Amino acid sequence: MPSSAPARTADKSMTRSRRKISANTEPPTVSDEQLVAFYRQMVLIRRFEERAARAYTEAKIGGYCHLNLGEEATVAGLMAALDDSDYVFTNYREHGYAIARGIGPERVMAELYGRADGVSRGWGGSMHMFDIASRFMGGYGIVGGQLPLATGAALAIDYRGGSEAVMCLMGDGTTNIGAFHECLNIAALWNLPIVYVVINNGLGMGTTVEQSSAEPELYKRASSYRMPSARVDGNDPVAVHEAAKAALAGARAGKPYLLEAVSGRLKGHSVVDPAKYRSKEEAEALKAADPIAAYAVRLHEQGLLTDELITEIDAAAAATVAAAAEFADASPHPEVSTLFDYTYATPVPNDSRRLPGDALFPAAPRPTVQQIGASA
Amino acid sequence: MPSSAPARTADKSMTRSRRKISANTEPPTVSDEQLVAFYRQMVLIRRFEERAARAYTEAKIGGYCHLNLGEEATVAGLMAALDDSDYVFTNYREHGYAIARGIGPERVMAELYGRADGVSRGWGGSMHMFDIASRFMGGYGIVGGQLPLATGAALAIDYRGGSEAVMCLMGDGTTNIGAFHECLNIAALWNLPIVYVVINNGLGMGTTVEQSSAEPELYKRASSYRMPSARVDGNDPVAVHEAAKAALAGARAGKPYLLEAVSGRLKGHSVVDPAKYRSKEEAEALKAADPIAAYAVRLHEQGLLTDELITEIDAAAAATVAAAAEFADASPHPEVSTLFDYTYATPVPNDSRRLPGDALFPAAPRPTVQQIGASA
Amino acid sequence: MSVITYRQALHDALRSEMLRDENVFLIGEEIGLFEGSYKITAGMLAEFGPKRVRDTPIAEEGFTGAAIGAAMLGLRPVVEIMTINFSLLALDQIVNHAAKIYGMFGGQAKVPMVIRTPGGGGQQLGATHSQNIELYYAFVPGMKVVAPSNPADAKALMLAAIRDDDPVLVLENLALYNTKGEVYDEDVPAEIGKAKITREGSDITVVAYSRMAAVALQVAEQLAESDGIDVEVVDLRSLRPLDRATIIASVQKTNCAVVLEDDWLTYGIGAEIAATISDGAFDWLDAPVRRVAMAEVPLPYAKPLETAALPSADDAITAIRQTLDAVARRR
Amino acid sequence: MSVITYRQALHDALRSEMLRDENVFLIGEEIGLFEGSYKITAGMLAEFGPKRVRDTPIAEEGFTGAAIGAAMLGLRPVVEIMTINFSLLALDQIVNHAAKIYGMFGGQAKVPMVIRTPGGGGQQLGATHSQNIELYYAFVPGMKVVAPSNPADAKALMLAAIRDDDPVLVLENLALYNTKGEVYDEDVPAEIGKAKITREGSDITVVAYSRMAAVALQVAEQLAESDGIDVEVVDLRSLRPLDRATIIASVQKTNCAVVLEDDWLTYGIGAEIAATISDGAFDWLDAPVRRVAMAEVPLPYAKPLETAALPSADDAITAIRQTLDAVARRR
Ligand SMILES: Cc1ncc(C[n+]2csc(CCOP(=O)(O)OP(=O)(O)O)c2C)c(N)n1
Ligand SMILES: Cc1ncc(C[n+]2csc(CCOP(=O)(O)OP(=O)(O)O)c2C)c(N)n1
Ligand SMILES: [Mg+2]
Ligand SMILES: [Mg+2]
Repeated sequence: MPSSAPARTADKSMTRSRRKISANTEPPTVSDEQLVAFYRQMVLIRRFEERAARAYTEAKIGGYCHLNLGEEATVAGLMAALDDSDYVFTNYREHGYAIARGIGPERVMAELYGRADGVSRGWGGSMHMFDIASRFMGGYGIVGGQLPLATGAALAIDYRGGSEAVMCLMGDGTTNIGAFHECLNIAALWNLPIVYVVINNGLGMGTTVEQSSAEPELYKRASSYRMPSARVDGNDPVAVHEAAKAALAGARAGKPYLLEAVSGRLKGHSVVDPAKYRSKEEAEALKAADPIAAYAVRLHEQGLLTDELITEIDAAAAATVAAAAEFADASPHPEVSTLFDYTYATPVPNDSRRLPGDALFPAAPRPTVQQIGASA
Repeated sequence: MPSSAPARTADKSMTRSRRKISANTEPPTVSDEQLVAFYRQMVLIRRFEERAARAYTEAKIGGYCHLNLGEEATVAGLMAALDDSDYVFTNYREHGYAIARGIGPERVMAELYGRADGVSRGWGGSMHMFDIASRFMGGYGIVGGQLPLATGAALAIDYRGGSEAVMCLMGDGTTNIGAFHECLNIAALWNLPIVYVVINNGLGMGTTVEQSSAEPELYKRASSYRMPSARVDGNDPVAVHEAAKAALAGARAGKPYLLEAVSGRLKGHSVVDPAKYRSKEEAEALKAADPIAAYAVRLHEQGLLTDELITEIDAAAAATVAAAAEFADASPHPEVSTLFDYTYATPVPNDSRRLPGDALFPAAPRPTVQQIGASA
Repeated sequence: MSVITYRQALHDALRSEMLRDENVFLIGEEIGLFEGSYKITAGMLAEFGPKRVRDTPIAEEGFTGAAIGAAMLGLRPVVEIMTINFSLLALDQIVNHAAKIYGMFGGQAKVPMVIRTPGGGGQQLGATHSQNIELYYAFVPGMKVVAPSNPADAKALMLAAIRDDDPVLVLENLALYNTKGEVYDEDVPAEIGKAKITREGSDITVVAYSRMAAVALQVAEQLAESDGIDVEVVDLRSLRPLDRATIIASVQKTNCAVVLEDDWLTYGIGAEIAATISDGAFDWLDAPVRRVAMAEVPLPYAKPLETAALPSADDAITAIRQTLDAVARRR
Repeated sequence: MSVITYRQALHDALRSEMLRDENVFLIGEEIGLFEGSYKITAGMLAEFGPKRVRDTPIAEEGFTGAAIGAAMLGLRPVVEIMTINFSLLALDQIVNHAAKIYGMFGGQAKVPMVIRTPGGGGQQLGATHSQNIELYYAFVPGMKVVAPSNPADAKALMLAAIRDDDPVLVLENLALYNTKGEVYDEDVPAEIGKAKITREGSDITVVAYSRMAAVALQVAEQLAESDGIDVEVVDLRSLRPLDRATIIASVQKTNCAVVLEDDWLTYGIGAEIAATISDGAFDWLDAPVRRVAMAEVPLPYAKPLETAALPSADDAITAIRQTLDAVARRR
């Protein structure tokens, strides 16, 4: 778990930039509708991920499957802060982000099922959701792999003088890989419109932030690039949303930003990980700090959430997820005949379309005696 | 050129560690002999590099050849701060360090000439000096390549509970590559006995520090790892020596350190680079700030250097370098018969010893009619 | 002899080398507290402690390079790279440093280290997590690369790799971890650089390594029963150095060959095997050397597509039968 | 047609594509103010400005990956990696990202980018700066790899690479930059995936690419004069896709072949060429396919050792003569 208590204010050492971009000290700018919408979003993601876990045990889903359980408030707050024209790059733990970005849950579930109607046509699976329409530029399975790509997307926006921004998500453990350093330096050096968001869930697989990062207050690493940064409570969708809005505003003005959102990972690293390395107490503490329960209480106190509404929202989420699973189950498997359709975008001669059992030279002809005579 | 004036004091933000390791505020601990020895060292390196440049134009030396011209004070100060049992890793700009570490100039020159008596037997050349006896663990040509290796050497020392330390040199441009981040994090996390030294000569080939590093005060990047650090005037051998001593003391106590030494690169990136990208003014300014001239004046004022002594030291250096060149010229070329001697340390069957013109199956026998009959 | 899994055999080899030589230590991501992504190092942290079972940050280049540096000072690190796909991030350290240091400095510094890493597709892990890129290491002078196909070799080759003074990449395989076989209880290191005839036969030579060498044996038994075809299986075991003599001797006996590999066909490991046979056994060969390999695509996630793209036992059988037909046509 | 250097041809192709399409931009280390380590981009910064000629920090993984991301948004970056040796630091971005993105996401995003980088030894740059590792890219589905051997191809293939919607690696060569040849003044892109018969001959086929394809032509002329041997030269030009048909057609005519390559022999590019010929032209081949390649060592700095380790025209001549002798023995 992160070393210091999450704060809603930006890093003190960043005053110059704070004046410019921090909205965190102003009164909440979020409407009541949005506050309830966050809750709906969070519940939907929770139910979706629970359903995905079940489908995995039913062998409907294969490969690796990483869930956003515990991260729902961060997902809702971040995605709501984006404009439609902005771009999102994530790691492999991205189902919730894809849904919150507006991709139909049924297409996300179909991708998990590896079906033709999946958001990546069944070619990507859990780790590789992509949807050009919503500018959701992909989940990536190589730790840190999305950082250079996202940085390059920001470079392209800057090259064209566009007003869009890029949001690049990563986990806490990812801040220790070389690409993190190379990319933040490049983004700061070139004033690129990008917000890097560290989803600090306290763990990279079984390794804590303290075991992996010599500076465990991860947002402070932005100082190596004179980049503004802040840490925010990832269990509070409003705080996340405001911090992200401020960060994006700065990014659009050519000031890339590093935002750290602190939340907890409720289950194992992936569906198959029992997380034995975690003590009973830790697990308990996490359950106690469940962002959805806490947020429900808060909205309740604010009079925005009634028991009826809670039931309604739960039922709606359950229905959506059930429909998504049905849709996925009904969707066809990709045709084997399409196996060679996506190796190259520009067709070229001599591209290999050989199946494993095929001979390289199928009907390798044999020379006639004449031929041999002629050539010898 | 670096953005802020070099300072002899450690970074203010590092007080916790300063109290422990900074010797910089105490009166100079350097003896008069040492002060003069620095000068001797600096002059020898200057003459050696000038001779190497000449030998290159005479085609006695091939490949790339990077010189320490302008860096002599840093070389002298750093190497004098090491114990014999310490380990040194450098980049490809290492002739001076090899000599200052105690390797005979004739063996360094012979390596440049690619001869059998070269410090790396002629296999390495200018970029790859190595001498196990003096624990000079190699010059490396891949930018940043030496950082993981040096970090691992420190890990080995720690593993064995030894009291040695590792000094890992790199250029300013090298602080932007991923390995820098991964290694400093690992060293700080594991409390390894290592001092990383950034030789800030203001340029990486033709690129200035400001063009390549979003935080141009490079020593400050240590804060991403809660690592103590400081910037020192690389033109002052005494300042470099004291800062290095302090850093090494901390490293031995398990506190890795980042030291930045600021000096200038008097010539091009390598012998063949005319450095057209540098203005006349810059070039002039560098000449004016020549560390050797300045240090000579200083010792003169302190009464440690007389004109006679200066002449004597110059003559001695010239003689040593001339002898080194003669030795190198007289040394034999490596025997072609040794080509396959250093591919593997542990011999194994079927290791390839084929020369380019050799057939893979030299006398590929042909089956007798019987054989074919038998097997068919 | 005991019957144990490939996983257990690797574990046992690591453990007894740790007990034998205190310079041997393990380093990598999640090998300690998490007990390894594939549990090869289960129990090691508890037994040997954090100094000898070193969990690292996610920094393949950094920790692999650190292992190289530690080896230069005489330690014998065994690096786990979680899967071979991630090794690309450490490739500069391995190819430009581990494999070069002994030669580049004229033989002054040895790099006695092992890199353990599994390859293998078929787990629906998608395009970036299912690759077989051992070629990247087998191609490099200064490296040694072994690829055990069974528990006995897994133990024997791991022992040899750890005791070798050069950088050795031990290619493991996700699909083999749970396979079982007889293994010596004693520590008997294998000889790096030697292939093995794992089944004698007279009709055709099948050359393979790692998972496909196991498939080759299964296919051989099947064809003996179904078609009465007597297949000789050459298990390469060592990709670098490559034991050409054993391969050629077999083909000079059978006069034809099929190569099975899990990587892509064009420029894959099998290309060298086929080229070697076609050269060294030129006058003995009665049909072209057939290669069975992966379809040349980024491996899709969807099961039907993944299955179609990966080489199977049936593909091997087809290739063997068609090759023997080709031989018959020419005799 | 004008006679210009290989360097100039590359420069001209880059410049006219920059003029033709504003989505094309250059990115890499020292390409602007320094005008490129090998001066291919000389004058570009002055003409096009820092936005389109982007100098980067020393961060191969970062800036190569950034180019991939920019390409995903429709730009057409041309990345210079100073030498192919340094590309290992960017390999994960190239192999696991650039080459995978189109397929892994079901064809939703294209990566129209070019990576320009020179290979080549013989400059006494030592073990880490003299490698020929184009294999690492030619092996990967999703990548396209071209390797021009002369100024005309350098221009034509660079034009084609920039206009292609897939990641294309253009293999340049240090030893070829100053070589001269006739080049079209107009922009005539070549077809990626096609080899070329650069010299017709009837006695033997020599297959090569990049620098060795130039050596092949020189050797062919020499042998025509000295021995009256009529060599046919196949210049691969494209390593991926590989034009097998052209190679096989030539060998079916000459009945024997020699492969020339600058990389290491075992598992090198030539292994696939030899395997391809031995398979596709099995019944036409009158002698084993001979490969001329680098000695399998970390390349030493000392000139005599370096020279001994690298393939030369004389080695090619030896291989050709000995192959024709082997043919004669068998006829
Ligand atoms: C380069 C690389 N190394 C290792 C892995 C294996 N791996 C997958 S996820 C993961 C942990 C990442 O932790 P973090 O960045 O905190 O993200 P989280 O999973 O907690 O969301 C690791 C080590 C990988 N996919 N890529
Ligand atoms: C990975 C890698 N990228 C690029 C190069 C080419 N190169 C050699 S030296 C150099 C500049 C290094 O600058 P700096 O770190 O400041 O060291 P300096 O040469 O100034 O001593 C570059 C880009 C290389 N050798 N390795
Ligand atoms: Mg995490
Ligand atoms: Mg510099």
